[in-house]
Amino acid sequence: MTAPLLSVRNLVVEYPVGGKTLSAVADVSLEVGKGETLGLVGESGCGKSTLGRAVLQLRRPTAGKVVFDGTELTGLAAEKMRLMRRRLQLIFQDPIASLNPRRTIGDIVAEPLIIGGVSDKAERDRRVREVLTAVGLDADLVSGRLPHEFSGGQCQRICIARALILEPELVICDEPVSALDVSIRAQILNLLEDMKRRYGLTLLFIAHDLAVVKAVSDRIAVMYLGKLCEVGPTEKLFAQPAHPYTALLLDAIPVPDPSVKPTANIPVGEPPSPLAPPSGCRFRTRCPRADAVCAEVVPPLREIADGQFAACHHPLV
Amino acid sequence: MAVLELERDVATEAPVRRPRRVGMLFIGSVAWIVLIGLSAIFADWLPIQSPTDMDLLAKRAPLFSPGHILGTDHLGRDELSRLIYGGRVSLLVGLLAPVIGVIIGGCLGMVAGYFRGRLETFAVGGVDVLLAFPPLVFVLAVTAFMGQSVANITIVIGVLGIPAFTRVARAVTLTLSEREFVTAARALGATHSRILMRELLPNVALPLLAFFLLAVAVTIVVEGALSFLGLGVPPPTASWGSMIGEGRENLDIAPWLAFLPAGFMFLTVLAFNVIGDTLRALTDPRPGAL
Amino acid sequence: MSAPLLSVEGITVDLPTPRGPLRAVDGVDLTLAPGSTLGIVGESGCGKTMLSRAILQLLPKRAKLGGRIMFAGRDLVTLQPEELRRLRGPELAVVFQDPMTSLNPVLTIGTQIVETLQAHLGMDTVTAMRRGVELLAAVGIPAPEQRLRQYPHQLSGGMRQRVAIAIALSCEPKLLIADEPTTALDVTVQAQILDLLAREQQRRHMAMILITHDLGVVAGRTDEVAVMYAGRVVERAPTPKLFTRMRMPYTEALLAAIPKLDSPPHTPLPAIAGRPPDQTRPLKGCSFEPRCRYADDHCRSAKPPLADPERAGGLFACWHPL
Amino acid sequence: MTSIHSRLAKIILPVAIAAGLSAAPALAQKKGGALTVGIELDIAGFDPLKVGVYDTSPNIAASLFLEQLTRLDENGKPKPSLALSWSASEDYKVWTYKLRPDVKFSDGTPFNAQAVAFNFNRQKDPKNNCRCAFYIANVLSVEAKDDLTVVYTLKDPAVNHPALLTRPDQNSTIHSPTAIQAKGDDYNRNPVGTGPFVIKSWTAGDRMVLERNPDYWNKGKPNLDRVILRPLPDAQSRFASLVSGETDVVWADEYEADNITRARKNNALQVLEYVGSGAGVAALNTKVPPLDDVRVRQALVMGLDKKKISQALTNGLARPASNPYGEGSWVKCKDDGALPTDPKKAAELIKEYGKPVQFKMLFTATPRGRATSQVYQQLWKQIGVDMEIEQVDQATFPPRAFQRKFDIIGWRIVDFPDPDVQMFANFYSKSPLNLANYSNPELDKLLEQSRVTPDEGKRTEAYCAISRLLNKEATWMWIFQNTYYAMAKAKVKGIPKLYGGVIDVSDAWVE
Amino acid sequence: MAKFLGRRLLYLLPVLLAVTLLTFLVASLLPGDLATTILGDQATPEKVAALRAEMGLDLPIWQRYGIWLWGVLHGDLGRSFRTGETVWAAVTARLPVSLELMVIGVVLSLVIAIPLAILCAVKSGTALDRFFTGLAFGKLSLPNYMVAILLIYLFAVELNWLPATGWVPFAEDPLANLRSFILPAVTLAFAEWPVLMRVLRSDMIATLQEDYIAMAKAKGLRPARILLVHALKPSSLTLVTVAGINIGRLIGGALIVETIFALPGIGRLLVGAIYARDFIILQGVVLFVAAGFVVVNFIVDMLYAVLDPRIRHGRA
Repeated sequence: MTAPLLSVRNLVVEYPVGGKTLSAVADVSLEVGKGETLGLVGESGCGKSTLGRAVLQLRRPTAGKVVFDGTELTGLAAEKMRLMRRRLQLIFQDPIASLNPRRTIGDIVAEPLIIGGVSDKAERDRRVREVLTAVGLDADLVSGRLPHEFSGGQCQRICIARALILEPELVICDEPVSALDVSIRAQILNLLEDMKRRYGLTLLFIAHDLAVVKAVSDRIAVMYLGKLCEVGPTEKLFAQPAHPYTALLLDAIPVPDPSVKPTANIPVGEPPSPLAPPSGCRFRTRCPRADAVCAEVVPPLREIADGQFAACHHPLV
Repeated sequence: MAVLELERDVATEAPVRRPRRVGMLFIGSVAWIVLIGLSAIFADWLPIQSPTDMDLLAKRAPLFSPGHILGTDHLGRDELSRLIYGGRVSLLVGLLAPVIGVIIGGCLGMVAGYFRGRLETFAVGGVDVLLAFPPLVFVLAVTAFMGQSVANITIVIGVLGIPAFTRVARAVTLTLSEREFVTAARALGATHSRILMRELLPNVALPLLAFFLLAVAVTIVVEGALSFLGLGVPPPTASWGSMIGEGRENLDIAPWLAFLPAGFMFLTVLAFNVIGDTLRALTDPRPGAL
Repeated sequence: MSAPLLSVEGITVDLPTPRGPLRAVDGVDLTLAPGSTLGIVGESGCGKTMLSRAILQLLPKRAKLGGRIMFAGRDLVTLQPEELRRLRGPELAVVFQDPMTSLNPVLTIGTQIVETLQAHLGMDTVTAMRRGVELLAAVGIPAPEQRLRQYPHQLSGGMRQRVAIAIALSCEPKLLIADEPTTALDVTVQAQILDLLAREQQRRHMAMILITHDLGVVAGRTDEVAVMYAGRVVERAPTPKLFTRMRMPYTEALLAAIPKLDSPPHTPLPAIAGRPPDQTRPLKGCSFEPRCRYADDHCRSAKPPLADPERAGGLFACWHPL
Repeated sequence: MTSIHSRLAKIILPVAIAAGLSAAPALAQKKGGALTVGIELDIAGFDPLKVGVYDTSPNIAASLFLEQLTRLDENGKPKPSLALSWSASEDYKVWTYKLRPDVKFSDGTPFNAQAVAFNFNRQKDPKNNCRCAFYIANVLSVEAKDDLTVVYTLKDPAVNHPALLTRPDQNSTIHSPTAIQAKGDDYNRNPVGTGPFVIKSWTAGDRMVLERNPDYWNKGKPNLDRVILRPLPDAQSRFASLVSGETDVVWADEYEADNITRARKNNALQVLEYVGSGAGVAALNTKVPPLDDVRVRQALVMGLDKKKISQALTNGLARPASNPYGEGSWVKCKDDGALPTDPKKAAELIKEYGKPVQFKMLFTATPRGRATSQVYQQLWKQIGVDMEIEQVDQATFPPRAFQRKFDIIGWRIVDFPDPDVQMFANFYSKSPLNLANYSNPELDKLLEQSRVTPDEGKRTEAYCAISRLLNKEATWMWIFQNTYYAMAKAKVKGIPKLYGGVIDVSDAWVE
Repeated sequence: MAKFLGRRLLYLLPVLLAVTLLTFLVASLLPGDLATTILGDQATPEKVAALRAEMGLDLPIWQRYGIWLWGVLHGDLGRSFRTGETVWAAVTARLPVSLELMVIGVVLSLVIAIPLAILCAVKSGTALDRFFTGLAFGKLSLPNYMVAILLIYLFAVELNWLPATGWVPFAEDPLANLRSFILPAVTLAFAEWPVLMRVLRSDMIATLQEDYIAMAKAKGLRPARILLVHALKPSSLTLVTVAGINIGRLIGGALIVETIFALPGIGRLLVGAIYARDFIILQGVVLFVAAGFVVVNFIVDMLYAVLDPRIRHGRA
């Protein structure tokens, strides 16, 4: 494997909530290779979005390192970080909320260029047109309008255009399709794949839907309550999940086939509050295989099979 | 593949902008404001009597008196003329004083709501101090120290309005700052000032404007209340507020002296708010507004 | 077949918008037998929620409703407010999409359960409290006595939805409308809630309408499925039948657009091009026509009726069924 | 609302008043009952060291529970009160008063000559820095000859000294020495006197309740059991309170012309009116241009049509003044030298002056000041004079006057039993109150002469000469004569003349 | 809770310090001072200087503030040089009047505003709604002093139902006391209700669109319960804020109402102190008023917690 474009080491992100400290990301290490798509999966509140934002230094990590293309982003001076941002981009879950309702699409998409110091108006217009066309929008029809005149899918295209106009290297997609309808979702996923090829992007793809993640990712990392459970190549992880949580996630997906009766193997209970995570293995409260060890020892992430890592005392393989 | 299909999608189904209907109320309001505004601006050229010339023997002439269509006030001055000239002052104070509040309070509130932390504590504390400070002491001190003039009164009322504007701006900014488009701008590497000016300001502006229109009404009335305490616009300048104040003493003999300016004020304030509401609805990005 | 519990006849819902009236529901007919389950599937804006609100008589104030909704022999559309109020709860109940917003944030769980029991069953507070504890326990909430004193925000999303279900079930309704009951929940919790609903439905012999955008949700848990598109029901069939033999191109495309777990990564998804039509400007022909790969001139000029030309027990609205 | 004028009354020597004990006709005076009086302002207190001077509101209160050595009778002449008799030395510089025996303050302290001397010395003591001392500057000492004899020694002669002691003001009212010493700072709001009433309770800003003094020396008096004084600052609600029956008597002035007219028409109400001496005036600062030119000053006087002003501001109720004495004064001049009202002539004078005439006139920031100022401005505008209105708050007004920081300022010559004090204070060149900044040896000589002459005829001549001189030089403008009003229910009887605007209800009764 | 109280207290002190210091600074801008006012026409420069020295007015402003603060910290608010009254006595005599006026006025305005707001919210967009919102506007252009005079003419002079000015101490006659507060309180309520109604109406309209209201309807609850229990409570946060600010403002006295109705309240004391340049009283009143304001703010915060359990549980 080539040197990773992004490497996250022992990242910890904490913030105060009502006098207590919530550790949203608790000691997570990850690597994303150049040109790779890493899928990051987990239920709401597992810290996956926080992780994405911490990588971009939108939320300063409490501890740990984020190294992007050899530069350590944590602790980078604000001005330097600002310049670095054109190489890192972010796409949000709610496309409508991530567009300023009072600015025109042309304005919004050109914004990164203005911030990036492209002062030539004609040049900006040209690039806006180019990128809008690339995401499947007609620049002439779109530029002068306000976001509310567009549907969610179209807004997400605009967001993608905005993220891509500076031709970044790494794009963090934070649940980019979970707010979209099924028919639109497929369009956007296809578009992302398309764009990835066209612009040679590296993606960190964050989602809660395993099926969606599977469709686009080379490797997948599963998070639970701020910790990584399992990391591995997509096919391998799906074929043979090592962590019981991964297995439960797979089982829980409703299958559009009436002949497949909903499994009896439904995970018990709900994720505990991240404010008071269980001791030892954080998943143990819902794990069918949990025993005394799990309550005491935090399982380290270890290689189960080639390229497949799991943090479990009793892995399934 | 997907690209081609989408071009067709947008081309055929591009949203259509339709002019939204505006009611008679709106048209009437615009007409009233234009009328009042123009007559205030061109008062000097209008064929009306001087607002200060007194007919001391014909004071409190009733409505439709010969030569005084709206009668005369308690010193025999032409009421119509005073209403027009008074409108000039009232509109001037009523519009300019909230401008001070909007600018200072708006900036303070936005900065506080966006940066949070100690800055916010400071701004909120400052606002509380200003709110807890008896306004009358301030008004008296300023007018006694700097003299009583339309400009000073505008400044005083304006400064007293800062806390309210700060609160509104801060509250709106607080919720907006959590929105993803602000995070998006940060992720793009936009500077704080750029985020404040380009992302937040356009969105804070409308709620502030709505509040501004309310403040116009309040200001016109407050100026009148200051006249009650002898701290309003200096004589012989007329303002609607001071006219109501002067009319108050004649309420049982010549009630129209108080009710005419009050009526003018009411219509103006109402018109401003109708216009404000309509404009807000027309420019609201949410579909289904109005 | 026994007399239907609910029969919806030619329902239309028009919403006023600045762009003109929007026909959210366009001539929908449905019937539902006591104890059976109907799944309504569709994407956002297809009118499924408006349809459910129409049945519940909870439409926005300015919405215009047409048609008849016969429920247990009464027309809900013409019912007096007080009669309707008595009906809601003991006969007709609902579970909304987001339990965070459908539970009142400033009232305790206990208040919200007890008030329903008191309003309809005339229980005194003590009895109602006891019944509340039973209900909470029945929907799988641990330590129900304590929960009664808690506020919605103190519970997790799944627990909140369980509370909402407990409230809906409290007066033993004949019909439960579950409007996207799991959309706001995590996958692992979603399965639990769906199972809970299915279990309670069977145990109480209650009819249920399960509204969702996810074909996977209705697949194993409904007797019949209606697929909606642009305000109309475009296909309706018994569940097994629908999944084995889809006739409407939209249904098929919808199913195909879902990423499959068994296909390898980076497989391009068969997406449905375009987006749903603007319902303020009704199309003359089939509303799926602009996005349909089988469409021809006939589809553009004539609206296909929802019918069962093959007499095979499945209704669909298409000129060119698969 | 406070007017310039009523405010000024507080600053300048307060107006004299006396209760007409014998004024009441021998008719049956009904005993008992209560009376509520609506006064204009809240009362700060009664300790001269604290409040400096009393204005009309404390004067009204003081007339109920404090007494002076003398008081005024029906004809405006001094008559005995705490003093029984008096005599003067030949040069009118030493006055000896014999006091009434067996009088006690309401705290039990005996009233005697020592008490009078104590009150005086306390005010006179330079260490006390009392503003009240100004008004007794002419008195060198007050000595107790024996228990019931006090001797006043004066710097300059005063032919009418007993009249100067008639007012229920800060200088002439006699307070209980023991109470003053015992209460210290608290005395101001817990005063003790010898009067017919005693203070029962006093809520600042709301009401002062006085009840009859059971040990009052004048047995059988007072008629009323109880008097309640209520400060009602708003003129409209003050009148409303009278109409609706919450008050029985209210203070008023000519600016309430509408209300006075209405009260006159109302059979259930009566209007008490008293035309006193003195006048509402304005001082022209003769040291600043353009007012240093006599033509300009004359023009200003002639341009001001007082009848019109009276019509505009008071429905014609206010009486134009042409000299500082007024109808209520014993000074009556055949020729006071008044300049005619002649706007045409005035305009010519202004033209003659050549330069533009611009100046500021100082008014208080009150609705009344507002109305008045605009009328002056308008009238002067018609003769080509540009007067700018400057409104200042009531606390800024007097310092501006005393520091001579004004061009023209509104003022008042207060109603006083003898003109001397006011005349000397306002017009004598070395007086600190010479607001016009005008000095003329001839005027000074006339003033000095008038104060040492016992003969009233001769004094009248001197005063009329003064009036002619002042009118010719136009250093002051006389606007309206002092006229005082009170409105009361018709059944309230026994209120004497409103000397100095003081409503004295100490001997009143309700039919 | 104790921590919350402590934090609030820590916030209170700087605000009070700032307000009182500001008063010192602003008051020092006023032309004229107590010395010239007391000395009046004999205010020669020497005498003024002597009196100023005696009263400590010649010290630099910081020092004066320090002395005042030191006194306050030792429980000594000072004594008016003019009337000899202690600040404590002066303020405590007036405060109950202002407070009673404020409480009755605010309660009355809420009594008017809340039902109207609910009515307008339920009927939003209808003629009824427009009528009352228009009425609220109309009130905005009718100043307090006019309302007061009109009320007096109508109820005191014409109908003679209520006293125009006859304030009676509560201890003396509670019923008469209440009667004397009716007109002033109505005047105040008249000024306050439009604002309160507007605020509650718009919040209520938003709340009525919430899912939990639909849920409450779907549960078959009675409309009254839905409006009063389910909708009113969560809609009242802004109302509480605005009412709080208004109350805070009114602690400083409703000067115009107090003047017209001759109520011996804080507002008149304050103005009297300013006009007389009686800064010791002024400082004392400002201290009380500011403290009152902060306390009201504090109560508003507590009310938030009562109204919204999410705030109570620290997850705002």
